[in-house]
Order: sequence, then C-alpha cells, then structure tokens
Amino acid sequence: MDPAFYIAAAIAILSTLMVITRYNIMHALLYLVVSLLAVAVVLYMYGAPFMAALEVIVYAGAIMVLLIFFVMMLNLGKESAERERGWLKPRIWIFPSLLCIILLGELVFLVLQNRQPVSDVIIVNPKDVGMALFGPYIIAVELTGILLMAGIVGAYHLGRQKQKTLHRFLENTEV
Amino acid sequence: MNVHPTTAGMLLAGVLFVLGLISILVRRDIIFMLLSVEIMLNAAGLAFVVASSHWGTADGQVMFMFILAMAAAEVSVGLALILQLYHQLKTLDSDEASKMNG
Amino acid sequence: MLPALIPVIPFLSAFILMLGWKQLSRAAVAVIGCGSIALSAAVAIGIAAQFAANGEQAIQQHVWTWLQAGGFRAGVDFRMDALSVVFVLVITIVGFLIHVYAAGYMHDEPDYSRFFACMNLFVGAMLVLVMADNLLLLYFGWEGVGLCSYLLIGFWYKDPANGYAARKAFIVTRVGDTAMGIALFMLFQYTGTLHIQNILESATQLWSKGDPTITLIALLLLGGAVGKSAQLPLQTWLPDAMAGPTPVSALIHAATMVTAGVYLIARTHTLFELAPAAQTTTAVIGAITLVLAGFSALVQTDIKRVLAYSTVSQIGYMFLALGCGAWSAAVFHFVTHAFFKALLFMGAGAIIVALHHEQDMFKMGGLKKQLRAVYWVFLIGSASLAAIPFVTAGFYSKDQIIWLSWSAAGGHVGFWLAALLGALLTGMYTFRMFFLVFYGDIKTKVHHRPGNSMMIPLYILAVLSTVAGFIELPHTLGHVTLFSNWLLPVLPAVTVLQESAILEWTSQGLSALLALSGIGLAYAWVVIHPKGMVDFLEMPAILWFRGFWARGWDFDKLYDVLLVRPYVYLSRINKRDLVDKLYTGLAQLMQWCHHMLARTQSGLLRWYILGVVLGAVAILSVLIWRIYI
Amino acid sequence: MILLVLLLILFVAALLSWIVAAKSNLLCRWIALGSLLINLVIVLVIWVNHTTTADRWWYNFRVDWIPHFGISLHLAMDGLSLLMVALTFFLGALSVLISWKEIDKRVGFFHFNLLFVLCGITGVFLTMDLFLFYFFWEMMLIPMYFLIGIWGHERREYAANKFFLFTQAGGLLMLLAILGLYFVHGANTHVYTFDYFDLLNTPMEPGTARWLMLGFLIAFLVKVPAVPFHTWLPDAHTEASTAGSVVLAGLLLKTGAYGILRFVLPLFPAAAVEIAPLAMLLGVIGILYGAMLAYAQTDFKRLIAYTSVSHMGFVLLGAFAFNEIAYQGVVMQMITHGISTGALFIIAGALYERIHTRNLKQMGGLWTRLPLMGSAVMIFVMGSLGLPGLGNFIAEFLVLLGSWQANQWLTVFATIGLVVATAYSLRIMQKVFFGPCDRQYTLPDLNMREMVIIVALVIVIFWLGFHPQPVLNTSQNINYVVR
Repeated sequence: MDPAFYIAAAIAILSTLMVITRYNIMHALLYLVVSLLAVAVVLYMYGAPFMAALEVIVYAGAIMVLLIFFVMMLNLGKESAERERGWLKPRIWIFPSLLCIILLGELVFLVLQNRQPVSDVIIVNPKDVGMALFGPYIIAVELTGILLMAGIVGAYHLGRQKQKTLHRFLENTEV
Repeated sequence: MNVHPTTAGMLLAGVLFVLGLISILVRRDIIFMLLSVEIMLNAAGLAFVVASSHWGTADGQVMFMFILAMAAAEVSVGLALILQLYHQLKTLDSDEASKMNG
Repeated sequence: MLPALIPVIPFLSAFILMLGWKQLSRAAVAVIGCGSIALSAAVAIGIAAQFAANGEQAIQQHVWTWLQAGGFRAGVDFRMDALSVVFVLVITIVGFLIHVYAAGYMHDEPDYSRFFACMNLFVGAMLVLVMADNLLLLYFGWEGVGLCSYLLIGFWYKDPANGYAARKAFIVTRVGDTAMGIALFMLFQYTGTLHIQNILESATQLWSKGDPTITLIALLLLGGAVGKSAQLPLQTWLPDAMAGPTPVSALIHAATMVTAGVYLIARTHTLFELAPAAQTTTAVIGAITLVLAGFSALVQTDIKRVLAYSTVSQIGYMFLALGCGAWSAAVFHFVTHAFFKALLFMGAGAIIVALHHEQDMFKMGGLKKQLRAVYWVFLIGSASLAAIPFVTAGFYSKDQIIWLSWSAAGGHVGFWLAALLGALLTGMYTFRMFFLVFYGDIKTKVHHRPGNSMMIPLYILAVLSTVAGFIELPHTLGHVTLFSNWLLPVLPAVTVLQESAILEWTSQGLSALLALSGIGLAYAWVVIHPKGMVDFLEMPAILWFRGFWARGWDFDKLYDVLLVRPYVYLSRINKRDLVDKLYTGLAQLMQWCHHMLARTQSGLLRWYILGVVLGAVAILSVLIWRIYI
Repeated sequence: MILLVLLLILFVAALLSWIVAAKSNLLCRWIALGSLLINLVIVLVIWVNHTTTADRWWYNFRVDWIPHFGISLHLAMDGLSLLMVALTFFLGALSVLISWKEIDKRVGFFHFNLLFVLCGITGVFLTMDLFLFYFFWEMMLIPMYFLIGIWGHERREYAANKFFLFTQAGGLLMLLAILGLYFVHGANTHVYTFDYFDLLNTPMEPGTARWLMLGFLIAFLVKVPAVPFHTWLPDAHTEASTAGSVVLAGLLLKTGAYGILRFVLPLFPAAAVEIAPLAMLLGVIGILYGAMLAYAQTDFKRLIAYTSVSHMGFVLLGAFAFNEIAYQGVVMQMITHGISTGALFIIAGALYERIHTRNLKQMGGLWTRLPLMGSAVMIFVMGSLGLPGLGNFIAEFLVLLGSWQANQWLTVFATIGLVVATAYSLRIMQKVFFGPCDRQYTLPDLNMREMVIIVALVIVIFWLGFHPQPVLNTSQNINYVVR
C-alpha cells in the first residue's frame, strides 16, 4: 500500500481518538471533520473517487456543519464540558473499552485470515456505480428517497417548538 | 510493506468502528452519542468501499451512498429529537431519559 | 321359620327408632326396642327347636345376591348350624335381658330413642356376624358391631373423653380388621370364594398341615380376632370403652361383641388346625392376656374397669382354650361368661345408679344392707366369675379350660400354670371388688333403688349363671356332655392326651383351692385388715407396680410413643403439604426470574448498547471457536 | 341421536338460564334444575330399558365434522359412560339445589357456568373422537375456573389460577399425545383419523407407545389427582362454592379416572402394563399421604378435599391391577366417592351457612343443635372410612380384592389406608359434632330443601351398599380393558 494510505489512516485513527476523548463538544466535532477528511483520502485510494467526494461534501460538509450549528444553537459552553469531565471517569470507561477491544481483537483476527496474495486495488468507475444505482438498486434508491423525505418531515415535526406539549411517554415527568 | 489492501482497509474500518463503539458506550451526553454513531456509520461505509474495490464491483459503493443518505436522515431526525428532549428534560444526559425501564 | 328374620327384626326396629326419634314416646321406644329383641329371641328359639328336631341339619337361607363381579360372588346368605345357634341364642336372650334392664337404667336420659336404635342395630349386626354364610357378610356384621360400639361408647358425646374412647376403640379394632381383610383377600386368592363352608372344605385339600400360607392366613384371622376380642396386643381399647353407658358395657363389651373373635376362630377352626403355629400363638396370646389383665384388674379403683379387665382376662381363657384345640370348651366359657359378666355389669350399673353415678369402689362400701337384692345377685355373679366349685357355672366352664390347657393336644404345662395363676387372680380381684363394695363402712348414701325392670333381668341372669354350668360336667363329676355333643357336628371333639382321672382331680382341686384362696386373701385384706392392706399398698415398689398395672402395663403409652405421636407429629408438621411447596417454590422461582429480567430493562440507552456489544463479542467468539479452533 | 340431545339440552339450558336471569332468578334456577332432571330421567330410562346384549355399545352416533382431518362428531355410550353420565346429572341437579340460597349474585352467569361445565363433563364421558374429547376436556375447564374464581371463598383467585394452570398443563400434554397418536396412526396405516375405534389398534413401537401413554396418563393423573400432582385440589375444593366443590370432587375428578379406563388402558395396553407397578405405587402413596394430610387439617372443606386424594388413590390402584374385580371396584369407587364426598361438601356448605366458619377448632358439640345434620355426617363419614353396608365399602373391597391378585405388598399398604381413613373420618365427628357446645343460640337444622338433597344421597349410598348388582352388571363388559 501507499505510504499515503498509512498516513491518512493514522490521521483518521488519531483524530477519531481525539474525538472520543474531548470534553468539549465543539472540539470533538472539529476533530471528527478531520477524521472524515482522512477517510475521504482513504476512499480515494481505494478507487472510489466519487465516494471520496461525497464523503467530503455530504459528511464533512453538510452533516458536520449541521451538527455544529445545532450545538451552537443550544449554546453549550464550559458547563457542559465540565460535566462531561465529571462523567468520564476511568471507572466508567474501562470496562466498556476492554470489551470493545476484545471485539476489535476478534475483528482483527478475522480480517487477518485473509491469505490472498497482495494485489492492487481495483478502481470502480463512478459510471459503474451510477449504472448499478439506477439498474438493480432502483427500488433501494426509491426507498432512500422516501427515507430522506421522512427525515425531513420528521425533523420538521419534531423540531417545532410546541409550548406545553409533552410527548406521550414523557408525560408527568417531575420537571 | 506487503499488506493486502483489503486487509489494511478492513483493519482501519474495524479500528474506527470500535472507537465509535467505545465512545457511545462511555458517553452520557446524547450529542456525543450521536457523534459516535456517525463514526461507526462512516467506518461501516469505509468497509463497504474496501470490499467494493476488492471484488471490483459497484455494489459496495452503492451501499456507501445509501449509508450516506441514511446518515443524513438520521442526523436530521436525531437532532430534532435531541432538541425536543432538551426542552423537556433541560439536559442532554441520556440517563435522564430512562423512564421506560422495566 | 326364616333365619333372616332374626337379624332383620332388630334392624327394622332400629330403623323405626331412628326415624321416629322425635315422635315416639319413651314408653313406645322401650316397647319397640325391647319387643323387637324379644321377638327376635322367640324366632331364634323356634329355629333352634326346628334345628334340633331336624337332627342338627344346618338351616340355610339365601336372601339376595349382594355382589357378583368377575368370579367373585357373595350373597346375603344365612346359615344356622350348632355353633351359630348357640351364639344366636345367647345374643338374643342376654340381649333381651339387657334391653329390659336398659329401659330402666336409661330412663332419665335424653336421646332415649337414639340409644335403643343403636342397641338394636348392634344386636342385628351381631346376629348377622354369627349367622353369616360367607366371610364378607361376616365382615359386614363385624364392622357393623364396631360402628355400634363406637356410637354407644360415645353415647354421652358432650364429654370429649368419651368421644376419644370411642374413637380409640374403633381405630384399634380397625387395625385388627385390616389384618382380617388381608386374610380374606388371601383366602379368595387361593380358594376362589369367601363362602365359609367351601373354604373349610377346600382348605384341607389345598394345604398340608403347617403350610406357610395357611399359617399366615390363620395368623391374619387371629389378628382380626385379637382386635375385636381385646387380646394382646390390641387389648388397650376395652378398658376405655367403659365410657359408654353400663348396659352397653354389659351387652357389647362383655357378653357379645368382644367374643366375636372367639366365634371367628371357632368358625374357621379347620384353618387353625392346619396351622399349628397359629394355634399355638392363639394359646400363648390367651395365656399372656389372661394373666396381664388379671394383674391389671387387681389394682383398678373404678368398678367398671375391674370388670373390663376381667373381661379381657376371661376372653384370654377362651383364646387359650381355642389355642389348645378345646373348641367347645371355649364356646362353653363364652356362654357362661356372657351370663355372669352381663349379670356383674348390670349389677355394677345398679350400684352406680344407686350411688348417683359414683364408679370409684373406694367411695362405696357397706352396701350389703342397703341393696340386699343387688348384693345377692352380685354375689352369685362374683362367685361364678371366681369359679367357686360345684355351684357356679363359671367353675365348670373354666375348670374345663384349665384342665384341657394341659391335657389337650395343643396344651402345655406352661399354659396350665398361667391358667391357674389366672384363677388365683380372678378370685382375688373379683372379691376385692365385692368386699369393697358391699362390706366396710358406708361412704356414699344410696339415693335411688333399682326398679323392677332393672332387677328382674338380674334375677334371671343369676339363675342362668348357676344352672348353665350343668349342661357340661367333667368326667370326674357326673360327666355330662350335652353342650359338646351339641357342637360336635361343627367343632371336633378335643383330643386329650392324658386321660387321667387323678390328674384331672388334682387340676380341679388346685384351681378351686387357688380361687378360694384368692377370695380368702381378698377377704383378709379388705374386710379383716384394711389398715395393713393400705400400708402394704403404700410401699414404694408396690406403688410403682400398682400404677404400672393400673395403666394396663403401659401399653397405651407404648403405642402412643411408637405410633400415635409420630403419626400426629408428622401430619402436623406436614399440614401445609410438602409437595405443594415444590410447586409454590417453582412459582416463586419464576417470579424471581421475572424480577431479575425486569431489572435488566433499566431504560439506560448505554446499558442496552452494552448488551448489543456483549452479544456481538459472544457471537464472534463462537464463530471463531467453531471455525478456527 | 339421544346422546346429542343430552348435550344439547344442557347447552340450550345454559344459554337460556343466563338470558332469563335478567328477568327472574327463580326461573333461571328452575330451568337449570329442570334440564338436569330431564337428562337424568332420560338416562335412567335408557338404563332401565336396556337389556343386556352382546354389543357393548348401547348407542353410537357419528357425523363427520371435519372429514379432511378425520375429525367427526362421534358420541357413543356403554355401561361405563352411562353410569358416569347418570352420576353427572344426579350430582348436577343437587348442585343446582344447594346453590338455591347460597348463590345470590350473578345468578344467571353462575348457572350458565354450572350447566356449561356439566355439558363439558357429559361430553367427555360420551365422546369417542379424540379431537372432540380434547375439545370437551378444555370446555369444562373455563367455566370451572369462573365457578371457583367468582363465587368462591377468600383465596378464590389463587385457587382458580392454580387449578387452571395444573389442569391446563396436563391438558397440553394430552393434546401432544393425541396429535402424536394421530400422526403415528396415520404414518402406519395411511388413515388419518381421530376416531377412538380406529385408533384402538394402532400399530406402534413400544418406545413411542410409552411416550404417548405418558402424555395421556399425566393429564389424567393431574385430574384424578395422583400424589405429586394433587396440590391444586385442596385449594380449589376449599375455595370453591359448595356447588363448585361438589362438581369438582364428584365429577371433575372422575373424568381423570374415566380417561385412564377409557383411553390409557385400551389404547396402550402394553405400555400400561409396564407402568402399572409405578401407577399402583402412586395410588397407594395417594391413599396414605392424602389420609395423613387430611388428618392434620383444621379447615373442614380442606379436610374433605384431602380425603378425595386418599380415595382416588384406590381408583388408581384398581385401574392398574388389570383384573375384572378391581375394575368393577374402580367404577364403584368413582360413583360412591362422588356421592359420599359430594354429600360431605354439601353438609360443609350448609354448616358454613349456619356458623360462618370452616374452622374445626371453632366447632364442636353441634350434635345437640343439629342432630339431623350430625346423623347425615355420621353416615357419610362411615362411608368414607369404608363401613360395610355403604357403597364405598363395596368399591374399596373390590379394588383391594382385585389388586391383591396383582400386587400384594401394595395392597397391604392400601389396606392400612383404611385404618388411617378411620382416624381422619372419626376426627370429623369428634371435632364437629361431639364435645361440649358453647353456642347458646339455636341453629336451624336441615331445612326441607337440604333434607331432600341429603335423603337422596343417603338412599343412593345405601342402595349401592346393599344392592350394587345393577351397577356392577352395567359396568361388567370390560374385555377391552383387561386383555
């Protein structure tokens, strides 16, 4: 593999590590953007330039920005960072982390079973992707459309500020 | 270094996924949890693309696109839900929203 | 005439009395109650005459088929042979006299009608018992008399003690009945019938002498007999049964029911002859019982308990006779015993009523002057019980047993010695009672003199207690064998090993001497020197023995500790049913699991994710394990 | 056809009495009573007019129901069925009579349930199609659940649930066994049918037969009940209303015994022989254990309930003795136990109406106040301890006589059960009617209605005791059980 891959992979892992260890949500988000960009590089090197572009535009661009604006809207500042610090005690995270590392170990073990001779990556044209998308996967595309539509409607419905309207299962809370 | 590209890509995806998993397990802040889900989705997408390049077919990339679309929808609905939750509970602590216990 | 009438008349009258318990006047109840037995007795005498006239041909009557199922058949069939006739006559005649007596004795009691209904029911059941042609019908009568005994012992039900005594009597006899029931099953298994005559006929072909099967059957039958007749080891119920009214004690627990065991063994004597071991056991039980009960009778203070133990002891004589093969001697003693024991009980009842229901002999005394008539009849009864030579019926019947217990084929010198010891004891306890009651100082005033209806039966019985002995006289004295000849078609003659007039004289002389010396001892202690008696009796060792004997050799305690208390304890601690705990335990386990599972539903998002991760780890682990390792 | 009429009369009467109760409770009771009496008369007429023929089946009625699966509406009656059905209607009529005053709330629903459960029981006794049998088996369960759960005493819901769970669990095992038999028969003969007569001679492996037999047997053992499965019984009997207790003890338990005689033994003769010693052992354990538990109880109805366990042990003992005498005894025991235990429950109910307690410790000396009731109890208590002259003696004697041929040691222990039965039976008399009475007020003795009930029962139990031959003749034909 290219050294570029290793560099990108290292950046992705490191920045993701940073994401999950930050107390401040804003920092975490920004590290996540870095991580996503690094992944975009990796995608490019795996012969999927179109996907890399989408990653940058949709993920790092749209979704992350949406999150950032959301956080800004909630105006979470030092307090929440402090609270986050209080929550993240070793006692809390050691056991889940160990468990996840076991899981990782198993994944790695399984992945390393691949004994095929080293070969180059195969580049798949965006054209092929498009053909597949609107060929065999046309129904899935339709469904995705409906999903996005539902997302929009849902977001609109849930995001509305309704005074005094408690959700059904949140009624009678001791707020 | 003679590492099979698929192996390397899969390892990277695995590591990213597990990092996301750790985060979602240890965080109480609901926005962090959403973030972690994004990490994991992204890792899964990466795995698909690696597989796509391994077999030389377009299916994996198609899947990546679907994941992307789903992530977008999820984030939009998720954020709206968080907003509601924040208004109701005045906190982003996911443990507070534990009324549906047995 | 139909034999079936004999038991049916008392049953009918019992039925009428039960239905009419509110409407009938006392006089009517008495007339129906006594009249039915009189009628029954008349029929019995008629049938006995017919029977004798026919040359002792057994009279049979089939009434209806009771049940018939898969090769088993039992009918309500009656059969009158010599043995049955003897029993039927004694039951009806003595029963009638006791009914007449009871009409006077119970006159002031409430539930007059219930009393006579039960008494009639008893007579009917007893008659069925002795007339039954098959063992199932016999068992019907057997259990029927048990029920009546229960009802009558507990007649004064308001005192719980009476109820307990009744219950004890029923349960203890039921233990014996169980043994008898198993004997019935075995007999059916081997002979295919419960018809008595058929069994007796086929038994000799089926089994050789001493066959283990027949020995077991005979022992089981003996178990039944022992229960009903209050012999060792099931004798404990009889003294307590005295809780019932005195006529009941006289009729059921002295004259008739308790001798059902004697009847059963005599009836099935063929089986016992085939099983020498069982026969010897019978004799041993009789010998031990008569001595033990004699000692117990010696130290009682309650007049009815003295008589109760004396009954146990006298039935012991009968069992001894049966065990020695002296069948007719046993039945003869049953007859005389029925007369004089009924007489004694009713005499005691007259005294008890006269003293306002006082039963403690030490609170009686000096009654000779006040109750002259009772004194004389009681003297005759006591003399007969103590077997005073030549003039009493008891002498002839008991002496025969004593002599045969040695000389008969199944006899033994040990039995003879026990019987002689019994004779001494009988003389002692009988006259101890007699002197305590009639001599000495007046301790309780007589407030009520027995009326004619009570006294006339006593006179008749007094006569019978004297003359009944003359129908069977020993070789040495006249040699009359009317009674044993009568029974000869049913019960074989006893085989005597030692036909020696001198020895027989010696035996008779000895027993008479012992009886008389017993009386002398009693007289010396009670009348001449009461102080010395008290001193002697207060000695610690004697005191202990007195208590021990008075409690009936602590058999009650033994059974209480061994059987009753463990059973009651076990059932008490298991009141809530251990098996149920199994199921409620299962239910509780389920409930616990439910709570545990419900607690995992914490509502914490991360908790659920952790579950997912654990699941993933587990699945992958299994995968790796299965594929690669 | 007449068999269908029997069922239909009950079914229609059940609906009618429910509807009518809205207008008049009295009419509702009369409808219930009338329908049962009509049925009783029909059955008795059948019985009296029947002449012994070579054919074992007196009536046979068969209509296809779901022919595709081999399910038919197949009713048939032989001597055993006739006796059981007659007992059902007799005790059913008495149950209506005893509820006359006791039940005063939701009268219509009560009688609906009562008639419905009786209808189910009748169906169980008459049907010769295994699918239909299961249908009726479950049909009697639900109304019984209501009878206990609605009109019972304090802990009625617990008792009703327990009853339901136990019998339902058994019923499911039976369903499995029925289906298993259906498919085994189908696989071996290519005829898929639920018909009893076709299934009678199903060829199958001994191992299969053993498992299928166990399925049936356990369902019936729960119902009988045999010892490890008996614990629903005391609760249900104690908490149910009087009519409920009578139907439970008198009839429902009999369906289990009937099932053993009708299904377990004929369908799986070889497997039944194999398990016979174990089943007989369970019977003997039931006799002794039930008696011991009965002796300890202080609740009158609970005591009687445990005596049922003890008495039904004889049924189990006799059923697996495989000879005619024992079998006849079992049939007698089923009838006489229904009568005597039913009578005791009726009296316990009557007593409860008067003194408002079932606790034996608060009773005593009642003979003074209630001599008639005392006499009645005396008779039935004597029955339950097996006094000759009453029906129970015939039953127990025949069972023991028969089982002696099969297994002597077990019979010895069963016979000891008679002694223990004496202990608990007499305890009833002692605690309730003997002893001093501290009640100053007078209690009403049996009234006219109760007298009718009790006298009817007394006459029957004496009749069975002195002249059981008609019953024995009716249940005689048994070559299908003892082979």
